[in-house]
Parts: sequence; C-alpha cells; structure tokens
Amino acid sequence: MSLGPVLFLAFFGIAAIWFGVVVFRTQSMVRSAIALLFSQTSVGAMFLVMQAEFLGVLQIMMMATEMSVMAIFMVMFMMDPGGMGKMDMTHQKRLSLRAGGIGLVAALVVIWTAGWQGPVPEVPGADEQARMLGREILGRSMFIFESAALMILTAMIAATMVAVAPQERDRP
Amino acid sequence: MIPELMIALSVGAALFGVGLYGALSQTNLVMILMGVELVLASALVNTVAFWRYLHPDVTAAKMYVLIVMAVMALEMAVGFGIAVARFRARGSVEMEEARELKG
Amino acid sequence: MSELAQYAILFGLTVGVLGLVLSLHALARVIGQSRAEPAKDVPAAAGSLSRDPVWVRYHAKYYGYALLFLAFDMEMAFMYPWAVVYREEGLVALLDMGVFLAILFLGLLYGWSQGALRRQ
Amino acid sequence: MSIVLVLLALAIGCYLVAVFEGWAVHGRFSLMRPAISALALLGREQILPRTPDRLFFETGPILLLVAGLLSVAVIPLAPGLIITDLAIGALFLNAALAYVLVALIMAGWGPNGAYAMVGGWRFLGQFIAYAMLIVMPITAVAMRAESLSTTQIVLSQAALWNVVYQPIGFVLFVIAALGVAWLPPIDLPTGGGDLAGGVEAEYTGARLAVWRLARLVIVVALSGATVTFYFGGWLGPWLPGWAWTALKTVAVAAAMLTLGRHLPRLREERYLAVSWKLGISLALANIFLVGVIALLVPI
Amino acid sequence: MTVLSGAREGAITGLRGLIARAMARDLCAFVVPGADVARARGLDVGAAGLHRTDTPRHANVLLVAGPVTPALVEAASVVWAQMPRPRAILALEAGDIAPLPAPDAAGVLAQDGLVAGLADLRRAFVGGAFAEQVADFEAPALTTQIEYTCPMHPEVISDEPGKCPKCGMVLVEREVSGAAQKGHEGHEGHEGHEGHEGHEGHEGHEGHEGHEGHEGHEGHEGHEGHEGHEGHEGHEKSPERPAQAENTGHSAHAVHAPEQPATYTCPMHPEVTSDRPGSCPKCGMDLVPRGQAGEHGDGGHSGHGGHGSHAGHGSHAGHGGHGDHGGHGGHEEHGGHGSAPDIPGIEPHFMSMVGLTEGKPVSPDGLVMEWIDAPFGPFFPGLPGGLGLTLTLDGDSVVRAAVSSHASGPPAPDLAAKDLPDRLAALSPLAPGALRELACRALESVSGIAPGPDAATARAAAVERERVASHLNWLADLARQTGLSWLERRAAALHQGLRAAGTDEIARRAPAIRALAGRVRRTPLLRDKLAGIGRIGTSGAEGIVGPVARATGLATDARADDPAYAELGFATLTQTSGDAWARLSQRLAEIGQSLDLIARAGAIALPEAPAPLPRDGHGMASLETPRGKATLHLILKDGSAGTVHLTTPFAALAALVEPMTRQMELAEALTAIASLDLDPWGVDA
Repeated sequence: MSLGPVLFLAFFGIAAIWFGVVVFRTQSMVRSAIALLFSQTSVGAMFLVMQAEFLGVLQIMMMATEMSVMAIFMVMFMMDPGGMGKMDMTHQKRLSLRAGGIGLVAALVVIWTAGWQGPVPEVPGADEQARMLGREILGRSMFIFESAALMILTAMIAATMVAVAPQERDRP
Repeated sequence: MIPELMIALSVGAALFGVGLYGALSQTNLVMILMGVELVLASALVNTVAFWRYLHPDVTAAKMYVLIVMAVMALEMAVGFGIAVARFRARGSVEMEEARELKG
Repeated sequence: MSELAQYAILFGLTVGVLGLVLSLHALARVIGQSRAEPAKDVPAAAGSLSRDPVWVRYHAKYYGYALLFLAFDMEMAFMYPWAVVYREEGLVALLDMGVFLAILFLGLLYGWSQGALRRQ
Repeated sequence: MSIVLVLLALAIGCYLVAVFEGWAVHGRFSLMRPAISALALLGREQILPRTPDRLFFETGPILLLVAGLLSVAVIPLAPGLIITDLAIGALFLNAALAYVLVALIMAGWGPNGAYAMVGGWRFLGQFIAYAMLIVMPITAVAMRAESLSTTQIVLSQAALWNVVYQPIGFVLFVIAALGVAWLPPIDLPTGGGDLAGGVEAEYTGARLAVWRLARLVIVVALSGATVTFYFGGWLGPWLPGWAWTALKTVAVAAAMLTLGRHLPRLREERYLAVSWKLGISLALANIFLVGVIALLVPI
Repeated sequence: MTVLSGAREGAITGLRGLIARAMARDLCAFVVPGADVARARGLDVGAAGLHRTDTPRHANVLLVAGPVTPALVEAASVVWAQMPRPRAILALEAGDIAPLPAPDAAGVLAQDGLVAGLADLRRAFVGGAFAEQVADFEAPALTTQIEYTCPMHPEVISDEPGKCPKCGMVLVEREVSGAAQKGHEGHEGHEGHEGHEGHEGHEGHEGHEGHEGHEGHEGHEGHEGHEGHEGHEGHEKSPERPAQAENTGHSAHAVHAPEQPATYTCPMHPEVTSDRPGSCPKCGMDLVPRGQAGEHGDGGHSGHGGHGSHAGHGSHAGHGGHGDHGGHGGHEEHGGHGSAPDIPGIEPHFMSMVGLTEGKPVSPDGLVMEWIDAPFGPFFPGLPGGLGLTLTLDGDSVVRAAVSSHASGPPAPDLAAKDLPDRLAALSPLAPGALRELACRALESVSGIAPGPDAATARAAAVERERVASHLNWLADLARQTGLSWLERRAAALHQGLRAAGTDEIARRAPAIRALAGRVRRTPLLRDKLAGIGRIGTSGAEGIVGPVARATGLATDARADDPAYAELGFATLTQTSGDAWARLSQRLAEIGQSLDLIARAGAIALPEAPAPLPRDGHGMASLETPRGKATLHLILKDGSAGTVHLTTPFAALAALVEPMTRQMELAEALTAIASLDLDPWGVDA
C-alpha cells in the first residue's frame, strides 16, 4: 500500500459522507442540492484516486449538471426553498434513522469481516481504459448499450408525457 | 487486507446509510429522490472499488457504472416529471399529502 | 508523471486558488472593513429599497427542456469512449452509434412534438 | 517549471484580454486600465447583503476561479508546456466548465436579491441550451484524434486544422463557448440593460475582483480550447509553438469579445429553442459527417 | 485637504494612498436620473472618461445630472447608501439634493462642466478617499422598522418573533422602511378588521366566492382542538404582550377608518387595492369600494391576510366577539382539506403545502408558484430615468406590472405667463423644445396671434430636430438594453451632434444618421429579437398616440392637421405589425422623414412667446411631441396662469404596459416597455 491514495481516498470519502449528511440537515433547499452535488463530486474524486479516470471525470461532470437542474426543481417544488422558516420537513425520523443505521452497520460488518485478499493489481492507463470501454461498448456490451438508449428514450417520453402542460393554445 | 478497498467500501456503506435515512425520512418527493441518488452513488463507489482492487480486467464493471449513472439521471428526469405533474394536479409534492388526498 | 500525480497537481491548484483568494481578502481587510450603514446591505434594486426576501418558489419556465436535458445528457457518457475507438472499429462503430443516436433523436422529436421544447 | 510558465502565460493572457475587453466596451485602449481597476476594486468596501446565504455568496467567485483554472490546466501551450497532460483532457475541460454553472447558481442565489436570483436561474436555462453543443463537437474532435488528450487532439490536426475539417462543429462550439463565458450576445445572467448586473450585481471590492479575474480566466480557457480543438494549437510555421498558441488564443478571445458587441442579446427562449431544435440536429449531423470522412480519408 | 463625503474609514497610508490614486483614475459612475436624461442634457459620460455602471454596487461616483424631483432625490439617496465607500457625488446644477451630502464636485450642466467636475473629483479622491473619521449616511428613506413575517405567508405580519398562525413556521425578521410600514398598518390591519365585521353579513352573499371562507369556518367549528393547527395554539398561548404591540393594529384601524371609501379592491383578491375603480389585474373583475369588499372579504385569501396578522398580534384576546375569529384565517387555509382525518405519522409541525398553494393564482402551465415584486426603477439602466416600474415576477415571467412616474414634480403655483414657456420646457429634459413650442402655441391661441408661415415652418423644424434627437436618444437606450454597445455609442454621438445644430449642421450630419438607421435595420438578429415582442393589436390601441400608435397602423398624428407641416409636404408614416420591431422601424423612418422636413424648412427657430402677452383668456394647443400628441389647456388670469393642464402621452402609453407584458419573459417584457419610449417627466403638471 502507498499512503497517498489512502489519504486522498479517506479525505474525499469523508467529504462525500459529510456533504451527504448536510443534504438532509440544511434548511435551505438550494444548499441541499449543492451539498448533494459536492457529495457526488467527492465520489467522483474517489474514482480518480482509484484510477478510474474516465468514470471519475464523467461523474464529476454529470453530477454538476444534474444536480444544478435538481436545484431548480427543488426551488420550484419545495416550500420555503430559502430555508428561512426553519421548518422541519421530515417524518418517521426514528424509523428512518434506525433503517439507515442498520443498513450502515450491516454493510460495515460484511465489509470488515469478509477477507479481501490479494495484492493491489495494476490498472492500465486512462487512455487505454477509455479505449477498453469503447471496445466493450461496441463489442460484448453492445446490447446493453443499445438498451440504455431505449431506457433513455423511455425516460424522455415518460417525462414529457407527465410533465408538459397540455397545449391549450400554441404559442409561437 | 486491502486498506483502499476497505475505505472505499466503508464510504459506500456510509453513503448508503445516509441515503436510506434520507429517502425514508423526507416528506417531499424531490428530497426522496436525493436520498435515492445517494444510495446509487454508494453502489457506484462499491463497483468502482471492486473493479479497481479485485478485478481490474473486467471492463464490464465500468459498463455497469455507466448504466447506473444513466439510471441516476433517468430516475431524476422521470421523478421530476412526476413531481411537475403532481404539483400541477394537487399543488404539492409532499408525500403525506398525496396519501391524505387519496382518501 | 503518473496519473495520480497529475490529479494531485490539479488538487494543489485548487488549494492554491483558495490561498490566493484568501490572501486577497486579507489584503482587502488590511485596507479597511466595511462600514455598516442603514440600507447599505439591502440588495441594490435600481434606486428602490426592496427588502422583501426573494427566496421563493421560482417558476423556471424552461423545465420542459430541463427534463429532456437530464435524459439526453447521458448520451455523452457513452459517446466519449465510443469516439476514441471510432477509427479502429470503423463501420461497426458508425452503425452502432447511429442506431443509438437515432433512438435518442426519436425521444427528442417526441418531446418536440409534445411541446417540451418551449416555454411552458 | 512548465506549470509556472503556463500560469505566467495565463496571467499575461488574462491581462491582454482585459485590456481588449476595456477597448471593446468603453472604446478606449489603455494598457494600464485593468491594473488600475483591480487596485481600485481592492480598495472598495466589500458589502455583504443582508440575510444572504453567505457561504454561497463567498464561494461563488472562488469556485468560478477554480473552474476556470482547472480548465486552463489541460490546454497545451506547446508540447510539454502544459500543467497536466491528462489522457482524458477534453472530458476534463468539459467537467471543469460545468462548474461555471454551479458557481453562477451559487452567486445568484447567495445575495437574496431579485436581479441576482433571476440571473442565476437564467444561466441554468442558458446552460441547458449550450451544454449539448459543447459536448457533441468535442466528441467529433475526439473521433478524429482517436483520443481525449488535448495534446493528441492538436497533433491530429497536423495535416488539416479542424476548423476546415469540421466547420459545423466549430461554429457550434463557438456559440456554446460564448454561452459558457456569458459573453455578449449571450450574456443573459448579467445583461447590463435588462438585469442591471444580474449575478454579479451584489459583488463589490475584492470579491468582485476575484469574480472578474475568474471570468477572464474562463474566456482565456475557452479561446484556448477553441485553438486546441479547431486551430491546431501550437502548430504553425516560423514561430515557436508556444508563440503560436498564445497568438491564436488572444486572437480568438479578441474575436469572441468583438463579435458579441455587434449583436443584440439573445432571448433566452430563442437560444434554448435554436440550440435544441437546430443546434443538436446540426451537431449530430456533424458527428455523422466527421464519421464518414474519417472512414474514407485517413487524415 | 478635503475629505470625500463618502470617504472610507482609515488613515491615508502608503497602500491606501496608492489605492486612492488608482481610484481617482478609475471613476465609475452611476448616473442619476438616467443616461437618457444625461444625454438629453448634453452630457457624454463616456467621452468624459467616466465609466457608466449598471448597478450602484460597482460605482464610486454618483453623477446627478441636472435638477431632479424630490422623489428622485429620495431614490438617489438609496443608491448612495448602497454604493461601497469610498464614494463621491458629482452634481451638475442639481439644486438642493438633501438628504444627500453636499456634492464633492459641482459644475455647470454641460460637457465642460462634467469634465471640470471630474478633474475636481479626481483630486478629491487622491486626497480624501480615506479619512480618519467618517459618519454614517442617514436619510429618511432608509429608516427601518423590524417586523416579522412568515416566509410562506407574506401576509402574516407580526411585530415580534413567533410562529406563523397558518403553518407553524418560525416567523422571519423583515425590515420595512418607514413609509412602507405606515402603509402596512393602514392596509393590512385594516383589512383584517373589515373582514371580521363583514363576517356577520356574509350569509347574504351566497353567489360570491366569499362563501368558501364560510365553509372553511364551519370546518373549523367542527374541528375544535385540531392538533395540527399550530397557529391557533400559538395565538392562545401568548396572551401577554407588550402594550405597544397590542395597540398597533387597533390604532391603525381607528386612524384609517375614514379613508375607507377612497380605496377600491377586488372582491376575490382583497390584496389588490387601488384608489381608482377599474378591473382586477388578477382576475379581471370590477373593483369594488373597500367597505363593500370587506363584506365578502372572508373568502379571498388575503382576507385572511388580515386575520393572520391579527392572530399574530394576538390582540383580540380581550376583544370579546372578535376573539372568535382570531384563528379564522388559519382555518380557512385548512378548509381545503378540513375533512381529512388525522393521519398517523404526521408530526404536529407538519404544514400543508396544499393549503399553501390552494387558491393562489395559477400560471398558464398549471403550476402555482410564489410571486415576488421586483422594482425596476427609477434608475434601471435600460429604461428611461425616473420611470418607476415594479414587476411582479412569477419566476422569470411577468405577471403584473405597475408603472409610475418618479420624475414629475408638483405643479407650480401661480405662474407668470411670460415664464410659461421656460417653465414648461424645464418640466421634461427629454422634450424641452416641444413643450416650449406647446406653451407658445397655447399663449398664441389665447392672444389670437398666429405666427407667420415662415416662422411656423422654422418652429416646426425645431420640433422635428428634437424629434430626431429624441429618437436617437431612445435608440441609444434601446441599444443599451439589448446589449448593442456600438449602437449605443454611435446613436449617443449623433444625438450629441444634433441636439442644438443649425440647418447646415444637420444637413451635414444627415447622411451619417440615415446610414445609421440603415445599419440598424440590417443588424443581424435584431429583428429576431424585437419582432413579435410587445405586440399591440389595433383593437386594444384606442387612445394611444405617437410612434407607438403609428407602428400599429393607426395614422394618428397631430402634424397632419398642422398647416405648417402641410406646407412642408408632411404625410403620416405607419407600420402595420405593432410590435417592438415595428416601433423601431417607425422611429427610424420618422428620423428620415424629420430630416427631410428640416431640409425643406430651411431654417430653425426656437419659439418665442407672442409679443404682447395676453393677460386673460382661455387657450388650448396640441402638438405632436416625439412621443405623441400632447395637449395644453391654459387659462390666464391677470397675466398669470390660473390653470395649466398638460396632457402628455405618458398615461396612455403607461396603460399599455400592464396588458402588454403579462406572462412575458422578463427580458422580453423590459424590451417591450423600452420600446414604448415612456417619458415620465412632467406628467401631472
């Protein structure tokens, strides 16, 4: 093991968790969305540390755009998006805490009891990784890739169908 | 014992816990989506960690990550679409009120 | 230079920017502090004092685009790896991506026809 | 060493762009003015609006500067003269530029003022308009270079610059770049006459100085990216490579700054509609054309 | 060594001295009352080396260009307060500008004065940008009172912290300026009471929306002690209140009661108030006098605005019959789902978003959002200076617009007939020549002396010159708004050259002006930006005048009946489409036409008051000003003007704003408003 990756991994990991907690603790909805964004960005940074460069940068980029869009929807649909009223927007808190805690503990137990063995393998360079992914898309996973397209198509149609106001009068 | 893997997996577990708490405790549809996003992020972390420290030769793992990312985006698109529709119909995206109005 | 080192440099750059900004703020602080005066901290609004908070539920009328964007944006996650192997894969890549994009474009056309691509 | 040189070049480039912008906006050419303005800004009070989201208000300019600087980091000045030669540089540039949006939303939301907030959310709409137009042309560029590395992209243009090879992509990329840097005619979030400063309306003093610096860095980054992707980077006869990059970058920045002054500000609705209905179709056509050409002609 | 009136605290040391010198060379001005007025008064801010800013935050100089009205001085003091120190005032013949501090530099109202004043200012900055001791800037417009309001229910206003009676949220602090606070006490508190009183009578109004509130009330009675109803509890839990707070609502009520019939309100939207009858901007219903509305007031959602504030005040505790209605407002909100049983899992705090959105106005896409009122005046960079514009924004679109004029002064008391032309010309810096001509014509119509034909054409030429100048000035403003900086500079320069030019000079400059007009028409994307914006149909255009009317195809032009113009071969030009692009084309065409008219007239003469001034009589004159037909009624008594009644195109054009901008995107709405070329000066003289 080398110290650098471990430190960075821990740093970004803690950042990701901390921002993730902030998401549900802040009163301001925009803050909440931006906190989620930075949580995801930290996850992306962890990918970078884990030398999954393409995925890391992709995560960092996609989440910036998606969470910003999320921010506007938060502002549209949440009461008091500025968080000035300091209101409580949660329910079944105890149950949720318990569920979250149990999930966490169970996962941790599994992680720490399972014996992950072996030396850390080397991974190819980022350029080669991107190529491998490209070959994967065009080769073995071609159908997954095409079904992703169908998935996106379905989502686009579904979102349009439910969200777009019926056109009473067509504006130019 | 691979410390990097342990750290990454623990982070994944923590994100999962936080996301689960959020998804269960929030009253608002949009906030619930945020919880789900966190849960999915934890899945991403775990997958990448397994790929990196156990099976770096399996490119399909990355394909899986891409698909999960797509799911995150699509879940948001559809979720917000539903939020818009529900808000238009009911004037609220609170889950409680949705239940309340059903009766 | 290893890839991790490169990202470390970028991280260092970020920290450096933070340092730069902080030192600029420190310099500005040396020059003087802001004086609290009546109405100075009210957001400027063309000569009217408008103290009402504006953090309200904001009606962004481009949400039709935003929803389509969320989905459509994913396409590029697949396109970049595809682009780098495009030449070595040749016609297969063109056809494969052609089908992919055609499907997506269909979604776009559907959104367009249903009026998602306009101010709501 | 190369890092310091690139940062130095960046500083000089920003200064030149600032001089040029002063010329374009105020009609006066003054080499001293940006320095004087910066000094004067430092001396002004830094007002914090009442009931702001202070964290956002402070972070906005910093994040903007970070985003600008990180996007500069992958632009090669010459072979070897680059801050970090990432294998996925083009994607990284894209990712860094996405944080411009985040910075503007933060800056818009932060001060709790009407103009700023409208400006911030308006920029989100603008982003939705330009986002695909910045991604898809880069994909086409990467197709030709068979790599996402900016250095490789420059090298792939040795025979023919991309501006000739894929002119549609170039036009779309420039339109998108104007949107990223909110340069006129796409300066919707700050539009002087219709939002009175918008997102930057509440910044004063050192914060405003940082904000303006960040904006300059972004302009330089975008013109640098345009040069890298479409004008063959450091390639060129007679002069050393870095000089070519610098010259081209400043020229592109000047062109971008001048172009907008002669066009009226776009309507947001229009920008969105045109980008999505026409722009995306053209970008896809561009990819397809480049794909066909790349299969037929081996350059 | 003089110290700036807005100096920054701190001794001048090496670093601060350096910065002060840098500031002296980097002056950024916020122009009051506006760039258009400054230009019309002969100032070229850019040429003087001053950088014009859009927001006071980026400025360090407040440039007061010429005399301003008290309302504008008040607004200027707000701007001054919002500028970061060190800041300075440059006043050019501005007269008394208190409560603003004395200007740091002053000068004559001309380009020379501006340049000289700037030189003074630079020296003042070098020496006095920092000072050991500085005083706060205070002005009546800036004083505040603290009140507390619910973020979700702006109508809930309380004098002290607490929880919202409707939703249980913590009330947030809000500052209101002295004037606004008065209004709040008068209106809101009053409304609340009206609502209570009207309650008894409201059975009789079954047909009205009002009875929904009644149902809500029933629901309340059936739900005594409902748990989720924080507000009610909160109200009952706080019986002890400072005496002062307790009185607020009531005293306001008492004081304002006599004013009752003067206000009109909408039966459905009691928050809509007006001092004139008319129709409701939200629903289009006819407004009814306030007293009557009170009887229905319970149903409308801000009827409970009043209730809410009372609950917040908690002041009916000892109020006998009224106590009952205390929480009523809150319960109305509840009425919407009053039948819902208590649901396990909902914490007591749980507030209803359905209640929050119910009954609120719905946008065309069916979403109910919150609206904010954003001021876009009086000093908004892309609009005429002095124009008060408040837009109610639903996100990025405009749902309501209120136009007012901050720039019209009180009518002058007795006015000697010989001063009339000068006084009238001083009313509006944007069209002084036209108003002077109008005054002279009115005086002539009293005395019955008509000018000779040559004099008449020369005077017409002067009006035409002003028309060209005014249109160029407007063009510069439009360019500013649309971000065409080259056009702004070019139009401003041509405007400066033309303002006071003689016929030869105009003939020399005419080709450049025509070339500019041609270039504007060909500017890429400009047509795309303006076409379809702010379209006015001919049906909705009754009563409008000037280029705006002509751009919609109405050939109304006071010049058509004028013999002097008939001699010059005047023919009315019109456009058909009636949108912002048509208005631009119309004005460009009029610029060309006016240049032709001036060339044909051959001479320019400013009007003079008729030689033997009439002493008594009644006169009336009208004139096509650059913005449309203005009419002056004049009754002279004993050599002084007894009654002066001036009708400018402002009112008719301002009335267009509201219907024209409804549901428009903000930037488009502002463009549409700018395309009207409103002149807020001299409106109610």
